[in-house]
Amino acid sequence: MESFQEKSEIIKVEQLTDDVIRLTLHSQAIAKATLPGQFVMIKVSGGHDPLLRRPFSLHRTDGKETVQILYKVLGRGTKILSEFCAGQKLDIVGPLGHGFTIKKDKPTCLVGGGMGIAPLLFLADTMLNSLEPQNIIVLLGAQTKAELEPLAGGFEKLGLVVETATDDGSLGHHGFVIDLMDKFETDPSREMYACGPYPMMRAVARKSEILGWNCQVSLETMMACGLAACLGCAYPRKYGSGYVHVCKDGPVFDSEEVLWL
Amino acid sequence: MESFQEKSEIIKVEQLTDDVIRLTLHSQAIAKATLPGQFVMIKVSGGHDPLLRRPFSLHRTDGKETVQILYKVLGRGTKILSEFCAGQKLDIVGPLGHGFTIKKDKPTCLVGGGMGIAPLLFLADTMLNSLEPQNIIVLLGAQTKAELEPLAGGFEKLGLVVETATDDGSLGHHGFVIDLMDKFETDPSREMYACGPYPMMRAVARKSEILGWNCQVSLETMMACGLAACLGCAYPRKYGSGYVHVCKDGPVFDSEEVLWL
Amino acid sequence: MALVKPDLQVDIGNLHLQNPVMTASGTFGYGEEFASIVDLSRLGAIVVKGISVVPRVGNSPPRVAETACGMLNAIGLENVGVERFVSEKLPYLRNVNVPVVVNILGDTTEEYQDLASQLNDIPEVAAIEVNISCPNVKKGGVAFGTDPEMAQTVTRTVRENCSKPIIVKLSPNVTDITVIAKAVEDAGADAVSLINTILGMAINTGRRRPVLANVVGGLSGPAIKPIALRMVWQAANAVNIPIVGIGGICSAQDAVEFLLAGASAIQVGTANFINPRVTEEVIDGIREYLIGQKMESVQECIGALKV
Amino acid sequence: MALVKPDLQVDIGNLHLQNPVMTASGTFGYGEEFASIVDLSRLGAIVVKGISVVPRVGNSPPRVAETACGMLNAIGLENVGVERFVSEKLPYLRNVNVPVVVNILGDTTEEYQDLASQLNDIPEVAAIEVNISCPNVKKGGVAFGTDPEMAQTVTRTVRENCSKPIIVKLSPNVTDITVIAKAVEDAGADAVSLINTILGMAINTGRRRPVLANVVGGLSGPAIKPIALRMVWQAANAVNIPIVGIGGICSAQDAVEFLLAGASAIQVGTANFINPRVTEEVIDGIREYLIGQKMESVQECIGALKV
Ligand SMILES: Cc1cc2nc3c(=O)[nH]c(=O)nc-3n(C[C@H](O)[C@H](O)[C@H](O)COP(=O)(O)OP(=O)(O)OC[C@H]3O[C@@H](n4cnc5c(N)ncnc54)[C@H](O)[C@@H]3O)c2cc1C
Ligand SMILES: Cc1cc2nc3c(=O)[nH]c(=O)nc-3n(C[C@H](O)[C@H](O)[C@H](O)COP(=O)(O)OP(=O)(O)OC[C@H]3O[C@@H](n4cnc5c(N)ncnc54)[C@H](O)[C@@H]3O)c2cc1C
Ligand SMILES: Cc1cc2nc3c(=O)[nH]c(=O)nc-3n(C[C@H](O)[C@H](O)[C@H](O)COP(=O)(O)O)c2cc1C
Ligand SMILES: Cc1cc2nc3c(=O)[nH]c(=O)nc-3n(C[C@H](O)[C@H](O)[C@H](O)COP(=O)(O)O)c2cc1C
Ligand code: FES
Ligand code: FES
Repeated sequence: MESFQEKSEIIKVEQLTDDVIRLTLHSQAIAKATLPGQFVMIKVSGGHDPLLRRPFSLHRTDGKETVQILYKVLGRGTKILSEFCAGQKLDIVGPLGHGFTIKKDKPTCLVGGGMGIAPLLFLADTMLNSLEPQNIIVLLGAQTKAELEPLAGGFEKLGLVVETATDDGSLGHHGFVIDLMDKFETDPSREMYACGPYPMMRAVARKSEILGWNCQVSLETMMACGLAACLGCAYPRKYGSGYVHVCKDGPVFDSEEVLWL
Repeated sequence: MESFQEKSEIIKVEQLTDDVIRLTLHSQAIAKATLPGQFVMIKVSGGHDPLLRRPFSLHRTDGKETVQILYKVLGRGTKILSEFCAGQKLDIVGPLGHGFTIKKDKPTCLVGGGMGIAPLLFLADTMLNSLEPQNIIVLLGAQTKAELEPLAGGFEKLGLVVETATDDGSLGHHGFVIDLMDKFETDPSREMYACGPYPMMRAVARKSEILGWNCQVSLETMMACGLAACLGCAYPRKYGSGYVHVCKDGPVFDSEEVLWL
Repeated sequence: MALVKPDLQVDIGNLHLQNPVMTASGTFGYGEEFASIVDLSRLGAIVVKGISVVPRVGNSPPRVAETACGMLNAIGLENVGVERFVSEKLPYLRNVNVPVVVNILGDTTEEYQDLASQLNDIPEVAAIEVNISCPNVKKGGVAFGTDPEMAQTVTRTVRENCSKPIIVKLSPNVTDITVIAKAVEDAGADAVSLINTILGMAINTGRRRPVLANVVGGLSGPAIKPIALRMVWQAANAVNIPIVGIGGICSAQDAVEFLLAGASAIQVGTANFINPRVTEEVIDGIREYLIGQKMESVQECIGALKV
Repeated sequence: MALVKPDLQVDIGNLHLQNPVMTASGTFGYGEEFASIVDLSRLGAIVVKGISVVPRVGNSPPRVAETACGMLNAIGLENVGVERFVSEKLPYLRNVNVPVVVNILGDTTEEYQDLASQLNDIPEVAAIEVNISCPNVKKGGVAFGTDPEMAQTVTRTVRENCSKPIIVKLSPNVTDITVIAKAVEDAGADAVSLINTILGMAINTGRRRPVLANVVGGLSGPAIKPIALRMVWQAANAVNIPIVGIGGICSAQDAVEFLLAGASAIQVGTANFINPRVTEEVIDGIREYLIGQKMESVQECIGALKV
């Protein structure tokens, strides 16, 4: 797989909520090469503090010139990132990792929570090349309506039906996004795609296992390089001893491959 | 002497040349307390890299609300500083150090080179409280007209006569600012005030010594604290062993006090 | 006085502190330098710049250099000497209601002895911190602090000449910090403080010369925090006397890491240069941390790391 | 081939390099990982991830933590083992026209011996770098590299079983690096490389647990550069064999500092994670520096520090 290191110009900065930002970057090489579920590593500081790049999933791409990432301001690195303006350049490395495997003609369910929704839009968009919209179910959860609404909009624009859940009940189901899966229990087998907080993905993985459905999950770990060089991003395998490496073997894994802690 | 640590809002950023910037900061405590020749220490990075504050002389103050610094973008710290915009805040400590001693009623000559001109405007302004304009000679040097002109303007506005020298001859005398001192050799004793590159100050100090004039110079050293705590800013004394400390005993010294290397 | 919750008081041997935040020697002058910015009376203790028997002028400049998240210094132990310290610097501190810890240094055991006995008679001195990172001139310039026997000899000498609490400040430039910590514990130290600076170097490539006139200098600041924290944790597991954690502390969070690792108190050094107000912020932040963790006293936090 | 000026070639014992820039073990995978970003054939040499006799799965996560201008790692020497390394990883490197240095590690002297003799027969292996920072399981887990005698024994063992150039990679966690450097020189090392990571620690205050599952880890990155540079300078003044400088190198300027201090070559480690292109930038920058300083060859720069 080919990766690139580019100085990408920031085309657009969209502040979706107080702490959620969508960045559009000019990056031909990455736009052309990337697949859904892959990620980029971004250098946020000009100096050496913070030292490490920060990983972000690709949220969308036009396949030609631009890529988008969608992120939440959490700590020091994302805070610095949030201070960049359109016109400035970011040092980015990507596309990295092993993304989602699209199962042609198979009914599908996308489950996203919070910023885990980011890569699912790219996935849904790509899926529509080989799947009918009615075969794609999208279940999205977040803390509040303010956070969820702008994210859900992208899927609706693709002509997909979106079901939502919020922690505070301000949009859709009041509770966990996983609850929305209940009504599909009698459905024929679906391919599940989950990205979100760890407990959510574990719940989706368990439910899929019970139903006998296949489930792909996108994991996060601390990453130093993103290039399969440092071996820092280890996550325990389900079978045998040893670890998978999230930046290379993942971030997307078959939920059966990994140990749920 | 009282010093303060403040989060000062940037009121104005003026780009005087490609790499010379004048910053106006809101800083009541420092504006009220400062004397000509004193300096501030500014934290340029939000993180720990670069780690140390950077020292800058006070260029002007309204004595009530605002202070100005005038600086040149040299290395990493000043580069970061140059990216701040009006409205943002800077963590600044000051006023620091021992400034110029104004000798009432004594004919005076100010000699400034490059960014060394910065503190001389504040000095000239203050001097005018106790000295007639015709008793103040201002000699300024810089590399080019582009750099020197905006700096000289401030003195002219105070009603002072300014003589200039540039390295490339684009303004005033083609050569060193020290050459402008030649014609005063037959004058009665003047109090000299010099701030600029080390070789310039050494030349002014030597000439003053020959003429038997008193000379005050503003020295620069690497500074870690600016607070007389680290003892890093040592500079050799002329008499006896040991060192002066530029941040506390200076930055302004009697040229007879220190050893010229 | 009603007990304020959470309770921040700690004891370092017989040295009682209202809170665990001290200033590190050489980074806070003699206290007065920070008086207009910091409320000195809020500090746990002030550790003053290292004092020798006779005044020292220090090294030639340049004495400091900036490094990635750190700085090098080769001040060369410039100080006013014990006599002038007592006559010129202590009187100011007497009026600030805060314990004064005097950092001492010497080139020979005799110098440490001299300092210890002189300071033992001064009531304003709350405790002595023995800097053993200095070169032993009689042993060819090897630092006292890198040899367990020499460290022990210095400690014993100070102990025999001084009844005040003695904190021995350890050098990190050793293979095994626990060996030195145990050696000075056995020799009668009431506490150990660590770490002093780590030997480092920087080069000006254009001039092809060392940046520091002294060629090498001591590295301090946030860069060294992970090393300092590891050594504090190792020392805490090796000795029974209290530990004072030092090295790169810039925030309450940093300070709490040291407390959790087993330090009973901490010292803030280089951070005073970057954020003169830092010590007060650390005190406030430790209190907030304890409240957040529902701890009634800082004692609950000391050594509370779960491994 | 016409000699390109300035000449960047250096020799590390019998290991000839087109330029002094190598990648540090464990930070560049097995080379292939960087092939789409770096022109591998431009490198002085590639040092691969440390290899053991049998594969190792490594430590539990979290394995890495960010620190001020540095990072901690406790990968736990995860690697595919020497057999799979030779069958799966070397073939790719054979096609890249660049010397491959194999970093080896073991828990016993026998393991080092086994690795040395196995690799001695592999023509694609240009040199061996012996990582002696590993714990000696027979001596209670004390690192080989912190004891001069153990370091010597390992070096001698490798020397006796291998006719390729041997670079012994030193641990910085020692009181006096020159003692270890001399010990391995005496035992037949062709060169020494230094430094490996410095033992450090980080704590998650909210969870009151170490950030790394392994509790402690190795500190690397720009934070440690001043320490590494000092040790390289000390070692260069103590031994006669070539020195490979490592530690926090992020730019050509950093690399030149090590060359001036006496290193004949350098390795770029953590910086590969931050700026994958860094090695090529360092090569270009060294050339520019030499031109700027009017030096015809990098040899003029090595050890040219004026003190
Ligand atoms: C493959 C992958 C894809 C991701 N995609 C997205 C995305 O599309 N949108 C989004 O908002 N976030 C995404 N994240 C999470 C994002 O990387 C972190 O939020 C970000 O690194 C936090 O940096 P910080 O400096 O602001 O926070 P810090 O203050 O450094 O830490 C805050 C939290 O982020 C974690 N973190 C910090 N650095 C890293 C790192 N290098 N790798 C992994 N975790 C880290 C810390 O462990 C901590 O829990 C992704 C993470 C991974 C591994
Ligand atoms: C008392 C005093 C007053 C000053 N007033 C002014 C002024 O009014 N206008 C102006 O443009 N400059 C002034 N300077 C110089 C200014 O401090 C440096 O230009 C600035 O610190 C460079 O920072 P940098 O990070 O951009 O450069 P760096 O890349 O860090 O270094 C560039 C050069 O600046 C020197 N330098 C870096 N840090 C310091 C420091 N903490 N103290 C002293 N020198 C340093 C370095 O030795 C080097 O030669 C003053 C310096 C002192 C000591
Ligand atoms: C400029 C400077 C001067 C110092 N002087 C002394 C000293 O006189 N005695 C001493 O024991 N330690 C001295 N130290 C070491 C500090 O007290 C402290 O141990 C070290 O800097 C590590 O802490 P820090 O990273 O918080 O600065 C000095 C440190 C610096 C930076
Ligand atoms: C993630 C990681 C893995 C490493 N693995 C090895 C290794 O297997 N063998 C070894 O000798 N050194 C290993 N090192 C040490 C580096 O090769 C190098 O000596 C050290 O990181 C200092 O250089 P730096 O600051 O440029 O990274 C590793 C370092 C890191 C950061
Ligand atoms: S992040 Fe470095 S190997 Fe995965
Ligand atoms: S800069 Fe610290 S004492 Fe002067």
